[in-house]
Amino acid sequence: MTTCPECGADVTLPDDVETGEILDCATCGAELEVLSTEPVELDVAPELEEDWGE
Amino acid sequence: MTTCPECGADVTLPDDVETGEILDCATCGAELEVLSTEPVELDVAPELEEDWGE
Amino acid sequence: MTLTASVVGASGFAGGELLRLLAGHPEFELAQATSRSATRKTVGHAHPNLRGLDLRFSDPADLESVDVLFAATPHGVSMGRIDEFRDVADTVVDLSADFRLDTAEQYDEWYDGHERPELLAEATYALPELNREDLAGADLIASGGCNATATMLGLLPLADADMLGSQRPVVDVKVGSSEGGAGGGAASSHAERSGVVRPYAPTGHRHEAEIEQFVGRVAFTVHAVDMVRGASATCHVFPDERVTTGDLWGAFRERYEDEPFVRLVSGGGGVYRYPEPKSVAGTNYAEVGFEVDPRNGRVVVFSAIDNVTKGSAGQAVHAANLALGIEETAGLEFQGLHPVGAP
Amino acid sequence: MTLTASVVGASGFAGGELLRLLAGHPEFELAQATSRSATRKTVGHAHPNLRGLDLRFSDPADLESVDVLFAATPHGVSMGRIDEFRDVADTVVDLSADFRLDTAEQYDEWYDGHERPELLAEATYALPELNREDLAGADLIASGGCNATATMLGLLPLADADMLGSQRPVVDVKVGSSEGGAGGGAASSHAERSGVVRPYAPTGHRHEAEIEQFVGRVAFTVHAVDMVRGASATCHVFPDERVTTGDLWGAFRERYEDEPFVRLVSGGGGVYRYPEPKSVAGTNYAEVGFEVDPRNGRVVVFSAIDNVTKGSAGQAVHAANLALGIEETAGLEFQGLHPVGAP
Amino acid sequence: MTLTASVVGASGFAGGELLRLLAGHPEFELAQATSRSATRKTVGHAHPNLRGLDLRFSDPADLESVDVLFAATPHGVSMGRIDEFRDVADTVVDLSADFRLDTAEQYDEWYDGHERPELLAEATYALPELNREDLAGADLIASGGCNATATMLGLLPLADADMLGSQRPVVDVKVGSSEGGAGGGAASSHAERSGVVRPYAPTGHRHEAEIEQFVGRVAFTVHAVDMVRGASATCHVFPDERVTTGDLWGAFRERYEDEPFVRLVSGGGGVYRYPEPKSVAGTNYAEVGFEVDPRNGRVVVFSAIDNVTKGSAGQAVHAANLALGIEETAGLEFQGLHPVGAP
Amino acid sequence: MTLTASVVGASGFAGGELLRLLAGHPEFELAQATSRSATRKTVGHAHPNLRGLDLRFSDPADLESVDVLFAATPHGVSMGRIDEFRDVADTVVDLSADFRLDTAEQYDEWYDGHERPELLAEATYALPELNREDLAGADLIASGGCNATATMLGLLPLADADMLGSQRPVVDVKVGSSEGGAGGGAASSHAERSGVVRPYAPTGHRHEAEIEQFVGRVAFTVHAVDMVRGASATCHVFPDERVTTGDLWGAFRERYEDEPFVRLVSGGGGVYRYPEPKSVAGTNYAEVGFEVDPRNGRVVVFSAIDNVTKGSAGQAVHAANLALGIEETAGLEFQGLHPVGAP
Ligand SMILES: NC(=O)c1ccc[n+]([C@@H]2O[C@H](COP(=O)([O-])OP(=O)(O)OC[C@H]3O[C@@H](n4cnc5c(N)ncnc54)[C@H](OP(=O)(O)O)[C@@H]3O)[C@@H](O)[C@H]2O)c1
Ligand SMILES: NC(=O)c1ccc[n+]([C@@H]2O[C@H](COP(=O)([O-])OP(=O)(O)OC[C@H]3O[C@@H](n4cnc5c(N)ncnc54)[C@H](OP(=O)(O)O)[C@@H]3O)[C@@H](O)[C@H]2O)c1
Ligand SMILES: NC(=O)c1ccc[n+]([C@@H]2O[C@H](COP(=O)([O-])OP(=O)(O)OC[C@H]3O[C@@H](n4cnc5c(N)ncnc54)[C@H](OP(=O)(O)O)[C@@H]3O)[C@@H](O)[C@H]2O)c1
Ligand SMILES: NC(=O)c1ccc[n+]([C@@H]2O[C@H](COP(=O)([O-])OP(=O)(O)OC[C@H]3O[C@@H](n4cnc5c(N)ncnc54)[C@H](OP(=O)(O)O)[C@@H]3O)[C@@H](O)[C@H]2O)c1
Ligand SMILES: [Zn+2]
Ligand SMILES: [Zn+2]
Repeated sequence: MTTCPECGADVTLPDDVETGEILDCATCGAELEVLSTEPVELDVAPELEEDWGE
Repeated sequence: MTTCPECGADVTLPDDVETGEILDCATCGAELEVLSTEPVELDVAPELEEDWGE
Repeated sequence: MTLTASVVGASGFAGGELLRLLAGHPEFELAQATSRSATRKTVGHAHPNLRGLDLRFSDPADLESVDVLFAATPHGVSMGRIDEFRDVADTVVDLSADFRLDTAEQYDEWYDGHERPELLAEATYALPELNREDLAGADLIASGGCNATATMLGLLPLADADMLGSQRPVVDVKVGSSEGGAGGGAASSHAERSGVVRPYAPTGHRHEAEIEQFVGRVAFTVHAVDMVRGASATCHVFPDERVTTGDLWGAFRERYEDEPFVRLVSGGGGVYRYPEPKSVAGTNYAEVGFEVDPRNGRVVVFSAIDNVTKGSAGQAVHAANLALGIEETAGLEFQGLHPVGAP
Repeated sequence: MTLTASVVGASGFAGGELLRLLAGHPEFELAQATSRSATRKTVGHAHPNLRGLDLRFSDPADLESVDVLFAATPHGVSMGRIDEFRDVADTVVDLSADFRLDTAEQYDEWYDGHERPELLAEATYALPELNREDLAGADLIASGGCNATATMLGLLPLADADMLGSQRPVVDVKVGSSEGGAGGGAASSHAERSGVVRPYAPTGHRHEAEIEQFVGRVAFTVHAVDMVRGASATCHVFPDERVTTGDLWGAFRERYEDEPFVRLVSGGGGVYRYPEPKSVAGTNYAEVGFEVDPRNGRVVVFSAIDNVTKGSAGQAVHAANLALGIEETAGLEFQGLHPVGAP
Repeated sequence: MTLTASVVGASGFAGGELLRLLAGHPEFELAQATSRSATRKTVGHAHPNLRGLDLRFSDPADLESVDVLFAATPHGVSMGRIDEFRDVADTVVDLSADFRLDTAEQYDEWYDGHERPELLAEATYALPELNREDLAGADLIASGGCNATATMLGLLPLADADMLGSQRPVVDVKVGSSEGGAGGGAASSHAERSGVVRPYAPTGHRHEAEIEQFVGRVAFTVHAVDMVRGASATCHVFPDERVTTGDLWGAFRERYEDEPFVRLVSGGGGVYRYPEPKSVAGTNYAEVGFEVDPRNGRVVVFSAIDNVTKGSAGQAVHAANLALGIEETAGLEFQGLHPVGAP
Repeated sequence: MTLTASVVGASGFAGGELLRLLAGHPEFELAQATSRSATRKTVGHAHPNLRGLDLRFSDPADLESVDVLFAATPHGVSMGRIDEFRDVADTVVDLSADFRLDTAEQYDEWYDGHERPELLAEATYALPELNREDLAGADLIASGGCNATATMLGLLPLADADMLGSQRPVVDVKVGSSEGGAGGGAASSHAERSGVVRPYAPTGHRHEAEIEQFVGRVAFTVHAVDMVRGASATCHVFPDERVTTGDLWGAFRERYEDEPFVRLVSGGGGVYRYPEPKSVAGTNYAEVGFEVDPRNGRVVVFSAIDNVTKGSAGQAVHAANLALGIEETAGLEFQGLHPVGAP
């Protein structure tokens, strides 16, 4: 259990979380990059500009 | 102008039609293979099983 | 040639469509549009697409002389006022069921007693693809029913080619909410009517009478589905002898090759492989197509129209064009839209 | 008793519904939910209704031991991994078509060659209303197809009562877009798929195989209509002898009186007189009803389900309940919504 | 503990939802469901999802004693019968606007003259996320308005954090057709109401009164869009000082972290990035989220609920749970569906 | 006069609409319709409404000389091929954003770097109601964006009359799925996209750039709702001084009295009292209306168009008519449909 750097909510992580992995926050949906695993440090991953079309 | 082997309708062809090319019939939508160009001979192309999902 | 035309029942769905078509018609000039509930209001009040039209509803009691009168009233109204209608107009096109059947017996069986049975023989049924030749000069025209139109357009080629079989065809129809007219009611409220597949006439739909009169008996069921415009008939036919796709193309092309408003659509690739109401929404076109089911000795015919246009107002204008010697397609050239949602 | 359960194919529509049902089930505890494309993402990422669930998708290659494994993958996947599935779970419920048919010949005729034909005889087809008695203790369960479910629920009472007739019934089905799965594609884009009545399987739909296996041959056609959840089957049946409404009520009550998930709906007043998909949307209920058409010697049977629940995930949970001796209705009590639009 | 509960106005949309929720509630037992127009009919006649309920509508004049009475009648009805309601029930939960405002002046300004102004101070407004603490033991409860609920859930965190700004927020609301109730009428017929983006209350919507009472003035506009259930409020707020996404997460988590029925949804990937009515359809959940617009010094807050559940019947049951010391979430656990069309 | 015209990007939504309009246009003759993905297929393959057109898609690399070339490709394509386009055609009308902005800086800010910045000054933006006078003789025309069109049509009369106020207007837009183009993807699948009120561009929508260029800054938010065609802009404006309904009628009539494609719709009775996208679906008309909110010192302006017609292809044809000295309304007279569902 760690805290989302975007929204501050608790983030449940898989047991075998790996450095470099991208995980989403269940609250804010942010893509979080795992910077280190012991202790777990997360940062918001750079967003892929996903076009919803216009 | 030639006749669609599937439905019998007239099929308008591009001027530069080539042997082996696949063209659709405007009436029945069938994919038609150009067997030869002078004179133009068409045959129904084997249908690609396109899944609409089930 | 410019002919004057009036519409009785112009605040309704079929009547509004008549206004739209007549206003854009090269040979007609709109005279009156009647409504009892909206007398003196602009037609744009009821039909927002016609805000540009400088016309107000008049009282149906005050009809002026015109060349053609279209009546788009519920069944039972025209038969009661038919003499008056014929007095004011040389040509009367009625969109209701009042003059569609041949005999008073038929009418009694399916509807509720005819006031002017002697006119049934005089009136000309109008489905141009069925009986174009009867329409020239006709002066009392009974425009066909929407579901009957969809069904007959699907079955006529098979009837001609003697492929209908001895087993009664099953016709399973899906229709939009505009078939119910502008009236409304609990079952047609948006909340109740959205998203339905609702058996709406499980058996005994009155259009069976017309279909029987011209093509023969069918086992008929109508469902309401979530669209506003559109009627789609799926005809499950069991020919007595095996037929091939080639036979069917022959039969359908024979019947429809020269028809300006029928498009054969059957198979092929892409998204739109068979007839669909939305491909013809807003138009006077019908799409007709089929598939052979050798495993079950069956031919499935699909037929799709816009009930408000090809199924009523468009068909009525088409019939008037033919009756009056106007170019058949005049005023009916709109090709429809793509993409389009649930028109 | 708490049993652990995992879902393979959990990012899909049927898989997501399994997650929803299992998460609310009193006897099951969710272990894994697999997805290849969304591994490690929260299940709420794919299924917004499950944002409250503290669960991430795992890789389908990393299955842990559980009591029950549900597979909601496209056909062909389960047969390839079935040994592994049975290794990790005592009970496997497969939602695909892989184990529904009795013989490799049938599978070859309708699908594309079976990798494990010897398991076909071992697997138990699951439509509880058809064969509840076979399910207790079953450990390889093939949950029925959605359109087959709707159709068979309509026809079974007639089959029992020997009223199906010698003429092949016509089954005209209307389905929502969720039947196509979460994949998408041009034909299922909102702009192209909205408002359709689209012949989607004019003939040759694969569910004919299941129906034939259990009820007999039918002439089958499937249309896409504008809803997301829902399958509605209209069965046009021609009994050899005249049947009355009373006979039919007898047959349908006989078959379904004690069925917890079948509701007979036929006639009466108000808006909802016959079965409709939206009346059962989100639920494991089926509505079944009928009408006699004496004029055409026909019985029309209507059957409506939610394809994602009763037609797949709900049915699978129902089967698991029965297989494992859990209260049959456990986890499946949701009654549905009114009003509801186009669920 | 089992408490008896009755619903006045049970044939309507909010009333039917109350029946659904109370029938599935672990602590309540349904006593009466009233309807004038459908007295003695089964509740399934009006609400097809409740066909399984063995209950008939009774006359609203014949109320029996119960623990809780829910009134889901149009505004003006409850105030006229409130003494009778309180005679038969210790706790009365009114879903109409009759007791929502603090003073007769407010009521006069927005509605049409209050018959029992002295009760306004006595009644407890119920939006648990706003004033949970007032609800324990309350015996005359005024359940909040649907659009007010959506709006206030969006604005409360900003109000708390003093970020509403001195410029009046603009609240642009989109609602489904069930907000209009079961009555119907021309504008709500399927043909006219489908596919709309229709300005339905351009200005002067009565829910402004509630919002003003609790949060302050807003410039409010409501549009009808094509769904049946759902209300979505987009609040355009101009804080006096620049705020960051982090500030907002702080404010929203502060307010809603422990709320069982509020889900924060803001950004991220996939299809469902912001609050949407269809993600919460059929549930008592609200989704709330936001985005900062630095270019325009603006915060955009999105809030989505199901108007029939969280916006009326669910909220009323939630309030009753709190008033009576029942587990807050009892009977309200349904999580919603995915996929789901236009519920 | 008959002019030849070709369409690049003709398999897309805007391109298909161009084909429809040009095919029905009295002064244009269609030469080529390009598509890379459907080269050599009939245009009816992609656009079922155009099955009657005897035309096949050609490769966009093989452009023949024509009088006018319309480019309906995604942004970034035209700028790369603009010299070639201008070589083959005297007049080029581009529907993308490539030439809409005045400077490379603006383009860089909102898009991704311009390849031919020197052409920005040369190109003429086209929203005839904004700058009709610039269009005569223009040979490189940048047709306006759909949401920008809806918004500017709503705000221009207020800008003229100096009523926009010093507080930034809030523009809350609702759009149909055709705005996303024919491409598709998970978020635009029918199951996910049906029934939504989805924040689609909460902030930072690129059309803000155009609006700012011509009218000034606005706080802009776009929602996806359940329709295919249509864009509706609700503009919440706070004039610095109190304005009356009379002032507004003055301002709107002043600006639009002579506009052939703008209809003022505001108040009145019946179902259609304010602008609605479905009233103008399939047409080149815009409906514009307003309401004063004295309580909040606000004017609410509603503006509704069909994004595929008035918002792109129709506007492009309109501009071409003006550029070439053709009757302004030629080819654009279609009045729309009533009733109509969710076009
Ligand atoms: N909708 C379809 O798809 C369709 C298809 C084929 C044929 N039709 C036929 O077309 C006719 C009209 O159908 P609809 O759907 O347009 O119905 P509708 O929307 O209900 O319109 C009926 C119209 O008739 C008027 N009217 C009713 N009673 C009248 C009376 N006694 N005297 C004069 N006017 C009267 C009504 O206006 P006021 O009350 O304002 O006078 C209204 O304008 C029907 O016969 C129907 O069977 C309809
Ligand atoms: N939808 C219905 O109405 C319905 C009704 C009855 C039965 N069914 C049956 O249920 C099954 C699933 O249908 P659906 O509609 O839910 O389809 P879907 O939405 O396309 O879902 C398929 C799921 O399977 C996963 N998957 C695909 N290939 C896989 C593979 N090789 N290995 C592991 N996982 C794989 C996909 O996720 P990833 O790609 O992320 O792994 C996805 O989660 C099908 O067999 C279908 O016939 C569906
Ligand atoms: N729909 C919503 O989204 C929503 C949201 C929040 C609050 N509300 C409030 O909830 C209340 C009900 O709304 P609704 O949408 O459910 O309306 P509805 O569908 O029109 O239902 C109203 C109900 O009240 C009954 N009724 C009407 N007049 C009555 C009277 N004089 N005495 C006794 N019963 C009467 C009606 O049944 P009979 O005619 O059969 O007796 C019907 O059952 C309203 O006050 C509304 O403001 C609704
Ligand atoms: N949809 C609207 O409401 C709307 C409104 C205003 C403006 N617009 C603008 O109109 C343009 C088209 O939009 P749309 O919605 O019609 O998009 P669309 O449906 O995706 O169509 C794009 C078309 O461009 C073609 N195309 C794509 N890349 C190309 C390339 N590199 N070279 C040549 N052709 C290419 C595509 O066909 P092939 O892949 O087959 O070649 C297709 O025909 C866009 O710039 C859009 O911003 C659209
Ligand atoms: Zn977070
Ligand atoms: Zn052909």
